[in-house]
Amino acid sequence: MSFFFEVLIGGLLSGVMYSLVALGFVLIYKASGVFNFAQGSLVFFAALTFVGLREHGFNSALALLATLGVMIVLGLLIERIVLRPLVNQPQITLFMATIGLSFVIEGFAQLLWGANVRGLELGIQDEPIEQITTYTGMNVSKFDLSAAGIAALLVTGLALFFSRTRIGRALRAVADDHQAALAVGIPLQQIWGIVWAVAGFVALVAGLLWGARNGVQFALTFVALKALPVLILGGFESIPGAIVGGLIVGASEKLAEVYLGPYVGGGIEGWFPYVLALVFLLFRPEGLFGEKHIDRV
Amino acid sequence: MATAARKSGDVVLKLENISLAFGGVKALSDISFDVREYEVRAIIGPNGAGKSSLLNVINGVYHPQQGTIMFRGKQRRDMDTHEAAAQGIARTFQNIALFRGMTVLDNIMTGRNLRMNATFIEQAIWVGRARREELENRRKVEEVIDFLEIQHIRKTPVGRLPYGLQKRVELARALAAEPSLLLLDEPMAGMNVEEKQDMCRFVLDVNEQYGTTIVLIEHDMGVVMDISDRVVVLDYGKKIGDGTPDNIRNNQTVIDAYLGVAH
Amino acid sequence: MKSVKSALLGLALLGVAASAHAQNEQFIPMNGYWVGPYAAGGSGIFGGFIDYINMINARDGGVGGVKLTYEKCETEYNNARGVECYEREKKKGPTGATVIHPLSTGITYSLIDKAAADKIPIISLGYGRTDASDGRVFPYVFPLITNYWSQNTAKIKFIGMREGGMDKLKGLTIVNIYHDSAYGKETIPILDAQAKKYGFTVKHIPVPHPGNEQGSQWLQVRQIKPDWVILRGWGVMNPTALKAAAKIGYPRDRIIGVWWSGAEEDTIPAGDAAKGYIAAGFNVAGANFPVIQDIKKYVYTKFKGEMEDQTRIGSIYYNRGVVHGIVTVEAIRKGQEKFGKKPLTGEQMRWGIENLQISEARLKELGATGFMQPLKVSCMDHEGGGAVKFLQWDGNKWNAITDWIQPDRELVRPMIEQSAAAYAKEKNLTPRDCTKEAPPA
Amino acid sequence: MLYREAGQFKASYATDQQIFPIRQDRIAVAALTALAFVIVPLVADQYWLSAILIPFLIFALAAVGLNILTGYAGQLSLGTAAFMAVGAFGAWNFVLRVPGMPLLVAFALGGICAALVGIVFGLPSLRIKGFYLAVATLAAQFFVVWALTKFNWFSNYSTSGVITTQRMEILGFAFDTPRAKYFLTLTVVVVLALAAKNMVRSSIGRAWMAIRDMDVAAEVIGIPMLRTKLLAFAISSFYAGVAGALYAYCYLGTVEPEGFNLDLSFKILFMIILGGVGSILGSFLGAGFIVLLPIFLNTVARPLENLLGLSLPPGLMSNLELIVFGGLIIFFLIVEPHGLARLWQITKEKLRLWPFPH
Repeated sequence: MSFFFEVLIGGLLSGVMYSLVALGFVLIYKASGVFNFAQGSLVFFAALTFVGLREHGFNSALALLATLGVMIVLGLLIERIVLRPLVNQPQITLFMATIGLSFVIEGFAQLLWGANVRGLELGIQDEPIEQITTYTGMNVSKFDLSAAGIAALLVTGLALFFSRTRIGRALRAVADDHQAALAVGIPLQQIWGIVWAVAGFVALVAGLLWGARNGVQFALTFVALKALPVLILGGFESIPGAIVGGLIVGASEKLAEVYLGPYVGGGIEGWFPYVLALVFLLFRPEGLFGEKHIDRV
Repeated sequence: MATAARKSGDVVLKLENISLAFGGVKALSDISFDVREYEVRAIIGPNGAGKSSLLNVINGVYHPQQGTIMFRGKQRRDMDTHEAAAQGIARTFQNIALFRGMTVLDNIMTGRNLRMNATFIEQAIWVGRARREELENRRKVEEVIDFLEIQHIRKTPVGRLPYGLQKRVELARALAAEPSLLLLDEPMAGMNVEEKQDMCRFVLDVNEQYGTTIVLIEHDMGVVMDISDRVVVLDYGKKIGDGTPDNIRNNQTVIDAYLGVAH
Repeated sequence: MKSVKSALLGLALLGVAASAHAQNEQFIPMNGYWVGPYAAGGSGIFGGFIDYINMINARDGGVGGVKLTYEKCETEYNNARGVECYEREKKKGPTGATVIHPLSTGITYSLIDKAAADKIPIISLGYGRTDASDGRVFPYVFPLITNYWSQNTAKIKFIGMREGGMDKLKGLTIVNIYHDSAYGKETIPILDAQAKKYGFTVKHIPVPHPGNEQGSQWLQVRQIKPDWVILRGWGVMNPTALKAAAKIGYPRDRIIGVWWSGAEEDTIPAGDAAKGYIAAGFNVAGANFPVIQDIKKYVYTKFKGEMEDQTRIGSIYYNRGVVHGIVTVEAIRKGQEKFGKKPLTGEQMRWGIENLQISEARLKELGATGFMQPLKVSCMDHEGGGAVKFLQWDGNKWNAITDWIQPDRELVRPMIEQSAAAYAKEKNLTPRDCTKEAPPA
Repeated sequence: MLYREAGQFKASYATDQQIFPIRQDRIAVAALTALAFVIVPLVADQYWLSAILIPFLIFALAAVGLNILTGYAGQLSLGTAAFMAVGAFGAWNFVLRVPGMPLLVAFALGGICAALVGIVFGLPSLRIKGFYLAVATLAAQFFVVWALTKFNWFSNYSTSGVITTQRMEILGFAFDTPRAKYFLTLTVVVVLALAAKNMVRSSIGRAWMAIRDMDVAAEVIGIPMLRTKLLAFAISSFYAGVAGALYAYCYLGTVEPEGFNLDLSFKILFMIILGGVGSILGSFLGAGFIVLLPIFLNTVARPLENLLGLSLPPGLMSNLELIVFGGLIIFFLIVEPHGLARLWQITKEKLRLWPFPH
């Protein structure tokens, strides 16, 4: 039984890592209806820039600040150069544009920093916490717990940002109804720029944590694929959905792999979350926290 | 108009005690009314009275929680869109529901889809039945196009048409199905006087030439009183009046409701 | 007709036509990958390869007076693009492309038929089709030096050595953590055969691509408590595995990786978690070999090096690229012995590779003693070596901890021949009779 | 003045409903077909045939398939490569396991296997729309590749899971040269593309577009939602499946499940977005663009690199290629979101008037 809980807890903690990536998607989709496939590339770019700057003699704090600046500028640029000219185009066109964007970012990142694979030490060891192991026999990683803490901080921060700041409130208004927001004089493009910058920041946090976990390398872009089932489960527009969806995906895929996998030859983690999400959608097409849309005719 | 002189037949559609709610919001409560063959039946009422919902119940887009629908002798809990179409119910929508990516001709041709039985394989090879059906139905569609006088825009994508013409194309699509019961949801909304006159003429022509029963939602009282045989009045999802135009004109509840809403 | 065609081609090929080829050149396409998830491996290996070629040109004026030329083509590790690159490059140079290194198992598979038809030999160093080691069925494919099955038997030997004898393997449990793909699955049958032979238990645990999340797999390992773990990873899967092993407290010096799991790129991202980890290799790391020094001297001092980041010179991947260079150049030398000092054709090159012998003495001349193993290729045996060295990561670099360990040929060879025979039957090929092949000149 | 339909009066509905109603179009299509069947095989060398034209045709076919589903029926799918994989492995197994199986029948059966898988993964489309559906189709993408890798039966127990296609023979004629393979591919693609064109101008095509443009209205007209959507999934997957079989047999010769990855699905989606959503012609234009662009960039980049000397960092050109590729996609989307087919249509409309301004 303790093994079951170990798998469950490990899964939940992995799920937090998925949620971190999913958050970036949600922010942008909520504000501008763009399904931003380049989020994975942004994660990669952020982590690579951070370690690249450190290699060039920046200390961690400075590198963090500088990377944050770069991500914000990048976010603003994307909004200005790619998305603004495409405003009012069908969603699929915007989606395609973000795939094109991911190529540009990936090429640019490697052009700038080279194809080297790098390590990233955040000073938190990815090792079991001994006390927990001795008392319960379960392994819980310090790193995973810290990541969960950071995710919690981030979500709280975002919640405060949305509810307490003027920009945040404007943003919510935009998310609810573009036209109405425009009508009451909220500058849409400015808001979109801010959202992209915030998404850049979220990408940086995800990039640092994932980079510390797997190394800073091109494969960081693949974390986006882990975030997609989270999005279906949680709904594209819901921040709590991203968190809860992440937890569900993380826990269920681990449990499935450990308990179901052996019967079918294993390796089912790759598709299991998608099938789970699919089945879930059959019962609730708008996701966990998504809003139900009634077709009016 | 000599509506009284026109023959109105047996009851073809009968709604009894229909109630419909979305979540907690009641859209229709306990509505009963009937439609006779060959008549023009109008539904009126202020905005949000549940008129469109009623049409949606009739052709199966919405499924009422209570009540029964009798159509052509068959009683049922609710309608199914496909069945409704197969039974000869066609309709137009308040906010034009044309297929914007398609041409006028293709839009109207979809109205005849139920009458085309060739399998997709025959259609892919474009032989025999598929080809014959395309031609036969095209002929029918051209009749409708002639009837509604929209020959000149046949090959135009509907998205490029002005509002009035779009409404007409939507009517054409409904007519192409050769319906026995036609549901029109504000066919004249947003039109200028001239366009309205045209539309009135088309509706009456349909009714007279093809013997099509018509259920119509309209805001323009003049039009309603002019062309309909009987009128149902809804307010806040309830039926507050039912009768001939003259009856309705003198119905105090209706007058109150209208005046109350208007001001 | 001809002019229409050349006009069409000219339009696309732009400058290529303009650069006329001098006649005394031999062309080697460099179809690799410098972008994408595997760019670190691609850029390292082709970096070493190209540097070696340039060094030979600069130091010796080519091979036997024939200058070696090359052109890069980006395959993105993608089969379709790999085929396009091959088709594009195969006619270049006075004798066409003379040998091809696809550096991708998938692309290798896609090229086997085409290359045989075009008479261009394929060298797949440490990847590709294992059963192509049977040269009778695959005359144009050379999985030189070692293949996956050979290295796997060497790994079991190594475990036996560590346990104090092959008889001690009995009763052990070994977990095989593999990339869930064609590449990853390839060693399952040989491991099963060995488990039967030596009496150990083997459990196969797949990791779905890309492998950036392995919590559940390593929890399974924790539950199984194996004596050894064999890691058959690729790309990001490797550091993630090491991190996950650290997370469950599994000792890293009991994890043995394949050579695609044993480069700096696989350990550095894992940080401290990689310390003690062991991997098989067919070349070693280090820049102190004379051959590497020559590259620095003749190439880098003239600012012509391929590596932007010169610290990577002497890394596992870079040195593997140099091995690519050495076998290619030595095969050209061999071919020239028979066909004269002129640009070889693909067919002649094939003969050169098939009769390639690199002795210990020759390695010394090349400045590569201990850098790689001696090689003896033949019509029967397109592998030519088979041994691996085990390397251990000390937190900073890879150190060799064993000498060359030979594979279990009695086990591997019949499996190769069986698999090759099945392929020949499926494709309706008649295997060559090796006794009738021309002997080495 | 050259491209004019003035003076071409349609005396009957039959002539008006021809596949290409304008005479110049008919001539152009006939000329193009003749060019593809006669001139190209004479002129093109092996490189053009086997590295460009064959993959172009195969990808175009897959794009036509995806366009039926996404462009006409409006169901966004990110799993095209999976259906190609099913087609490739299906056809291979039919040839392997059924003695005397004719090649073309095997291709068709491979396509039908893909269609069946497509129906299964199309079922959720009844409840799920838009991006939710798109992400859901990823389930097909990952599941199919997993299943083909996992169950060795599909690759006849080859240790690596890679399959090598059998010798191709139709009625005793061996298709083993690039030219012969080109003919085979071209024939299959032309026939299926014409069939697709016929379908989209028939009632089934109108039903698809109706569902795409306004599903409620379509239902009210009596278009059966379930059948129409599933038929779109089935036919689309059939096309992808046949394309997959051709990809294995006529192009690569050897395939592995991982070759049919998400990247390939995206690539085909790119083709229809850039070529034109809801246009058969656009599928071909898009396929040509996506196949040729990287090759063009590469062929331009490499000599440039040699010209500039080796002082450039080695990855530079590869990375620049990637940036330019992505950049051009964004550029095209911004300039013409409706794709190359729309650009072509606009050109035609201009040509109709040319040389007069109005």
